[in-house]
Amino acid sequence: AGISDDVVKIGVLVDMGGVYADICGQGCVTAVEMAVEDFGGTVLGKPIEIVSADDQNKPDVGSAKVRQWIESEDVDVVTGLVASSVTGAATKVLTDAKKIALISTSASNAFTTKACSPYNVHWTYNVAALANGTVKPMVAAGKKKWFFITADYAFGHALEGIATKVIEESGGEVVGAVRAPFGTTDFSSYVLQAQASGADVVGLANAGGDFVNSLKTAAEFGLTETTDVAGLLVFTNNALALDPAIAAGMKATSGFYWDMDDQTREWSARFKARHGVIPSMGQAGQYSMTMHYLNAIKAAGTDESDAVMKKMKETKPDDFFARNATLRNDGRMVHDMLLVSIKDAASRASSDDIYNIEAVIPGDVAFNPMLPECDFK
Amino acid sequence: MSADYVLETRNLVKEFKGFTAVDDVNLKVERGTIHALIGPNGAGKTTVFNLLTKFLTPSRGTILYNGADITSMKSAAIARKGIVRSFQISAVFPHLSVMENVRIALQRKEGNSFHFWKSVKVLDKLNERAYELLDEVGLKDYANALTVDLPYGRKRALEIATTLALDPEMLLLDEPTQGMGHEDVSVVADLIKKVSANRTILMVEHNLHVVAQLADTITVLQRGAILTEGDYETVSQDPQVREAYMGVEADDEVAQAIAAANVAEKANAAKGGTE
Amino acid sequence: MATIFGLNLFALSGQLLVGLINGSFYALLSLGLAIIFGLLKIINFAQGAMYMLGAFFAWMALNYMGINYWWALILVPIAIGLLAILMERFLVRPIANEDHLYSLLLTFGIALVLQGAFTHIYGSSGLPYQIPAELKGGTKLPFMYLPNYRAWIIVSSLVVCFSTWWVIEKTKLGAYLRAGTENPQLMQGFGINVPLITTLTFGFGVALAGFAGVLAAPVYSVSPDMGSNILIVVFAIVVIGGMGSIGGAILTGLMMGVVEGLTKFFYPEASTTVIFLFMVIVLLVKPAGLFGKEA
Amino acid sequence: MSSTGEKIRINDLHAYYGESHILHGIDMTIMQGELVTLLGRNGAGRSTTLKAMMNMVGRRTGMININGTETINMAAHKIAHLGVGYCPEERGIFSSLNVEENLMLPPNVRSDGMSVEEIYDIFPNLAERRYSQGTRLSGGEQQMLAMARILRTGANILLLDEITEGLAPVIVQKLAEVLLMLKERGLTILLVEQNFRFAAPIADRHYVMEHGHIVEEVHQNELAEKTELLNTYLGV
Amino acid sequence: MKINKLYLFLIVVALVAPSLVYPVFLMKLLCFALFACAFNLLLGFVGLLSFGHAAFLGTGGYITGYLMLETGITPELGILAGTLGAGLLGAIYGKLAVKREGIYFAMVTLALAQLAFFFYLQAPFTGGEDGLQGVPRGALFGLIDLSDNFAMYYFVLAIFIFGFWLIHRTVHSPFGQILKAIRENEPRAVSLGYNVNDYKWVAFIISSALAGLAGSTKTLVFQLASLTDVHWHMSGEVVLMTLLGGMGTIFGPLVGAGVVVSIQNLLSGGELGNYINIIMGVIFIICVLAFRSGLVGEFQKLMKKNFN
Ligand SMILES: Nc1ncnc2c1ncn2[C@@H]1O[C@H](COP(=O)(O)OP(=O)(O)OP(=O)(O)O)[C@@H](O)[C@H]1O
Ligand SMILES: Nc1ncnc2c1ncn2[C@@H]1O[C@H](COP(=O)(O)OP(=O)(O)OP(=O)(O)O)[C@@H](O)[C@H]1O
Ligand SMILES: [Mg+2]
Ligand SMILES: [Mg+2]
Repeated sequence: AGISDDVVKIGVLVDMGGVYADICGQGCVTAVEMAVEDFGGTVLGKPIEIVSADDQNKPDVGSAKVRQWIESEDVDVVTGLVASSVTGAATKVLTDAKKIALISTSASNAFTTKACSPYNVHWTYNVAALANGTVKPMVAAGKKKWFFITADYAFGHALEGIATKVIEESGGEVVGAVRAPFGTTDFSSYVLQAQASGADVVGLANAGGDFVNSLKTAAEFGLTETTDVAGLLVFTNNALALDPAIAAGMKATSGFYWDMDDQTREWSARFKARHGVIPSMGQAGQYSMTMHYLNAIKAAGTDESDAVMKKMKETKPDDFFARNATLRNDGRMVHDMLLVSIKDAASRASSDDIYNIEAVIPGDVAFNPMLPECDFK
Repeated sequence: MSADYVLETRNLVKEFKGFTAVDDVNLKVERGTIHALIGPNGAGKTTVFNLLTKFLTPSRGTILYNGADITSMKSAAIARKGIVRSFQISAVFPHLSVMENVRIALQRKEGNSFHFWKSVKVLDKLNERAYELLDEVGLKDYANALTVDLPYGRKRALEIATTLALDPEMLLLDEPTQGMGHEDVSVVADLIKKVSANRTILMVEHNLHVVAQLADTITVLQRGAILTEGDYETVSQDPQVREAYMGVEADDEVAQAIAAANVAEKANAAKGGTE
Repeated sequence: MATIFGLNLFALSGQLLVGLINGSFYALLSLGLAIIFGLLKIINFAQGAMYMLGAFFAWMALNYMGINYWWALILVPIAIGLLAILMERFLVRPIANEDHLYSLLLTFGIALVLQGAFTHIYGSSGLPYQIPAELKGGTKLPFMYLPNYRAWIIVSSLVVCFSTWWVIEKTKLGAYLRAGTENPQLMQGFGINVPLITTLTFGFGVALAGFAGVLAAPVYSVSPDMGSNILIVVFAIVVIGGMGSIGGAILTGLMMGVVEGLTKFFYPEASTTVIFLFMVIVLLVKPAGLFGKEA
Repeated sequence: MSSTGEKIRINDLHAYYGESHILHGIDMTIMQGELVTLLGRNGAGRSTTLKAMMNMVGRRTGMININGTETINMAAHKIAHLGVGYCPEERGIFSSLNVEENLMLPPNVRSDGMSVEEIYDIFPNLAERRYSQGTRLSGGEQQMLAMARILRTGANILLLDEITEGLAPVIVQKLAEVLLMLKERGLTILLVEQNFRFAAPIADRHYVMEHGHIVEEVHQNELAEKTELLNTYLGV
Repeated sequence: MKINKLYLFLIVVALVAPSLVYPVFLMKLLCFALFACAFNLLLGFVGLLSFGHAAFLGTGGYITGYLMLETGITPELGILAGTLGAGLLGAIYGKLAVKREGIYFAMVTLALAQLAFFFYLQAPFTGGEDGLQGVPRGALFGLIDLSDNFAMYYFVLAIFIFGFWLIHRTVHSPFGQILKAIRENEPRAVSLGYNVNDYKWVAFIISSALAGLAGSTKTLVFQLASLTDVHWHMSGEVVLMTLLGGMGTIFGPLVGAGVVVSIQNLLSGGELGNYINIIMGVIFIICVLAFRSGLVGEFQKLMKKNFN
């Protein structure tokens, strides 16, 4: 065994300039760098090297880069992995080459279900956790009729689908949905439709700019005053960009919040010092996952994928990010999730003080159980 | 005796928004003649040309070519039938060589114009004919020059050579001498005379000398309608035509023009005699 | 409740109004493009970026200098107009006599640079900008709740659009403009300072985008890609209206807003595509566009 | 204004289009109230001379004094305001404007231009088609419009390039009368013409150009004796 | 003769290249070069700026990808089907578009391409924005396993040479002569009896089929067909490649594609990744301001100046 090519090379594939750049772009690269430095820069006496690339949120660009990394640059593991479409294409290439994919920020749950693979590790969250975390308690609290404004692409469909399932299982009902094409600027028409639907809750099954725009429009047209609006995927940087007057009180599920306890604050402060803004859950997960991977190499005494994977699954992740965590055989990292609500302007101590933590959702409640066909021993 | 008409229009009308540019024109062009269309500015001459070549669609009326109705044909089809037009401004392919200009026209009949898989060398067999045509208009020495570099008058000659390459039965010339100096005017006029053999020519021209020298029949248009028709002498004596078109000095012009034409004819006859 | 084809008429009226609001926005943006194309024969691909810049400038003015919305509404378009004047003078003018393709590519490049630079500096997730206090709240119409700010958008953009149209189509200055684009040299010969007019026109056309950007800042998030998303749709609108037609651009903008709004109601997935479908049909039936003059 | 009544003085004018050197040192002087023609074959450089005076060529050197003002370094749009009206060879009718708008377009450079009524009187065709789009006019009508347009501005120095081109003989005759009338009024006219028959009776003087040089100057009273010479230059 | 030597040299370079450079990169380059050459046939030699060529690239890719995934046919048949499919789409789109000129042509093609984009976004078999992933490369004629990058490379090279040759031949054919005439003076070509729209149409079909060929090949190389290939940015990119290399020159698109793909490759990793849009934008601007004839065009000018 030992270290192939005498170096452990980590490829970080992220969105450098597109819509996800703030969620997991240069910030994720920084998180990996921090992990490598904290680990000591070498493993088993060999140097750890980082290469990074921009996937432009395009599956073809991403998979081509991954292919090049493993075919001609001896990259051992690929991480980052933001847009689900890119991750899907990249994991296919990686699995073919028997290389590990450490997925930080993708939302789709496919990588541990219908597209599961012995080489996939999915760390921070997924759509199931979002639906279970945010939707379930609301239905339980009597918000039974839902209307969705959904981003018209796979991620939005998946989120809407899984949330619908959760709603119906918990005794609620979906009274309508509109699918807004990617790049929609004006949501007023959809908001009017939501208003007319008579729903108790309008679920925003979208992300990033779409989420911010749709929420703003909902507030402008008075929807937020008459109806609950639930953002199903909210990143800290979206919350930062929102006017507290509009967003206050809104609930969301997150894999991480910087201001949870001393451990999170300590790491987040270091991150902010380097990167300029507080970490998103993807960036925090990125660090945690990289650490776990390096530790596994050390424990296994090799960087050979199967051995490392085995070690990663044997050892329970445990750090500021991963609480009560296990890495299941399907590659799903199950850990405590947080139900948060957005603070109003008055109760914010600083501009970074955006969430109240309402509840901790235990991992096995948040994440769906493992499928038998994905149980890679 | 019923004459042999190549081209006939019947009650041809062209209306632009609330304005009738061509008004019920019945034009008959006899085979083998040079027929001139004259008239004041805005009389509708260019519009008639545009209708005949389908650059415009007639509002009403029919166009007959060799007895067949061509009113609904498209421009290119009409050209393939043998009616070819030259333009008011010279129309050449500026960045092709002089010879290639002519060859483009010859190529059409070859039937290989869509053959994108063949080498351009298959066109070489047309070169000889192209040179012949260039020789006819006095451009042989320029065959390999780039067309943009030709002086204006020669471009005009090239255009005519290109037109001849199609072996048209009928030529439509719109102000062929416009913008030319005296020298070029007579060159082009001679050229027209020369190519009129076995062809029918319909031309628009404001230069009365050229008209007098060349035209067998003249149709005078005014306000879109035919004012009168006949040979130069008849037309130029018509008081209406003189008022509307030629003006008072026409006498002078006619005298000179006819004299010039006579001299030219005599000279030609003399040449022919000594050969 | 009145229904048509089993649909709620009230809901439909709401959708129509919302469509009209978006349409007035489109009108403003396509007007700028149409002026620049119709009068200067420049296809300004940077118009979207300038719109984005308008929104960003408004945000920067507020956050760095404390300039409020109302002042921004006046100052930002001026600033952007000046920027455009520099751009015209130093980048566009040197290629004024080349194929239009080149000005398209040049402005495309400028758009890339601007968008890239703002993404780099401000990130991609967008910045917040508040609706000015005076326009907060809304009015309850029988069929919908109309936010005051949206009403303001429709009123202000229509006023700007129609006054611009009037100046260009009905005044002597407008005639100079139109003639100057056709044959600048001759207009100079007539004693008109064409380069100056050209520069100012370009500046004005782009300033319209800046104005639209400021209008947009409170309702859409201020983000670097806001311009590139909308630009191509606005292009289609200008083409549908007829490339040279100023009035056509305005009317078509309004119309397409409505068409898009209705599509969002009946078949939302197609709402970003419907305008292109419309464009194909229009161009095939009426080659020069709805309001364009046939060549 | 110069006391001698000298309206145009050109000294050693050179003009270039890009690399090509078209005018090679032109000298000419035109007095107030004179009608002078520029004759020559196609491509001799006559149009270029007019364009150079209007600063419409690529580059020019020498001296061009118009109405007492040196213009060689003047911006193109300022020249018209010295009282110059230019009618270009290619007519330059604007398709985005209708006939009347075309007519009204050039700003007045002086106050005593012809009135629109007067102009419509001379060119009835234009009156009839006044609301048509400019370029929808027939070739000859466009030529009339181009000429009419500058008569309106009150310019007292006219630079006219081939204004009889494509016009019916009646109109050509009418134009001759108009030019004589303008001359009566004291306007200064520089006329580029192919149609020598039109120019000969109305012009005071002729300059003959060849290859960018002025090769001959002929006064009206010398016409008879220099006919031969002119014929060789012009290739009649 | 000089030209023949140049071709020979290039072919030798192409043959040895994969042992020096990462073959997948070379294949990408060849695919885009073919795409740009196909596009240039329209822009450079007919004077039609299509702003919707991505539709054909993508159509080729999706058809090939779908067939390879679902039916398990051999790759050469998959590519053939993709090419024909793109050609067919080109025939339909072209029929509509060639009626228009200039900027309208560009806009019609753009609009039609947007419709294609919408179709591929919504159609159930394309996998939405995930695209068709994991397309097998298969075995050429059922014999040569293409999963080996070297085998694949020579296959792609052969395709490229074929496409390049076809374009070259088209330009220098009797048909090409007519195209040239049409570009020079269209009304004159009409008056000589040529139905110019038919000629433009045929050129459009050839161009779109070859663009489809490039897309099909690309799908096979990357084992993926995605929306990127039908997005209007791709249509813009091919304009950039052609312009940068020199439109209307035979080698221009090849060089342009090479430069653009290399720059993207260079920037996609490393620190400069952040600046990719800015750098591409600056290249655009510099190109337009200073090298309008493109790299090859400028080079030819230089040669002319110095050697004539
Ligand atoms: N497309 C058009 N729309 C409207 N009116 C037109 C159009 N084309 C021509 N006309 C008008 O029709 C009349 C006839 O024009 P036409 O060009 O046929 O005249 P013409 O006899 O060729 O004159 P000229 O000798 O001056 O060239 C003119 O009054 C002109 O204004
Ligand atoms: N824009 C231009 N660029 C380059 N060369 C030009 C340009 N315009 C004219 N020329 C050249 O300048 C020379 C003089 O042209 P000019 O138009 O002055 O001639 P002209 O005497 O008016 O003749 P014409 O009867 O053709 O109007 C010609 O050789 C012509 O080819
Ligand atoms: Mg005419
Ligand atoms: Mg001239």
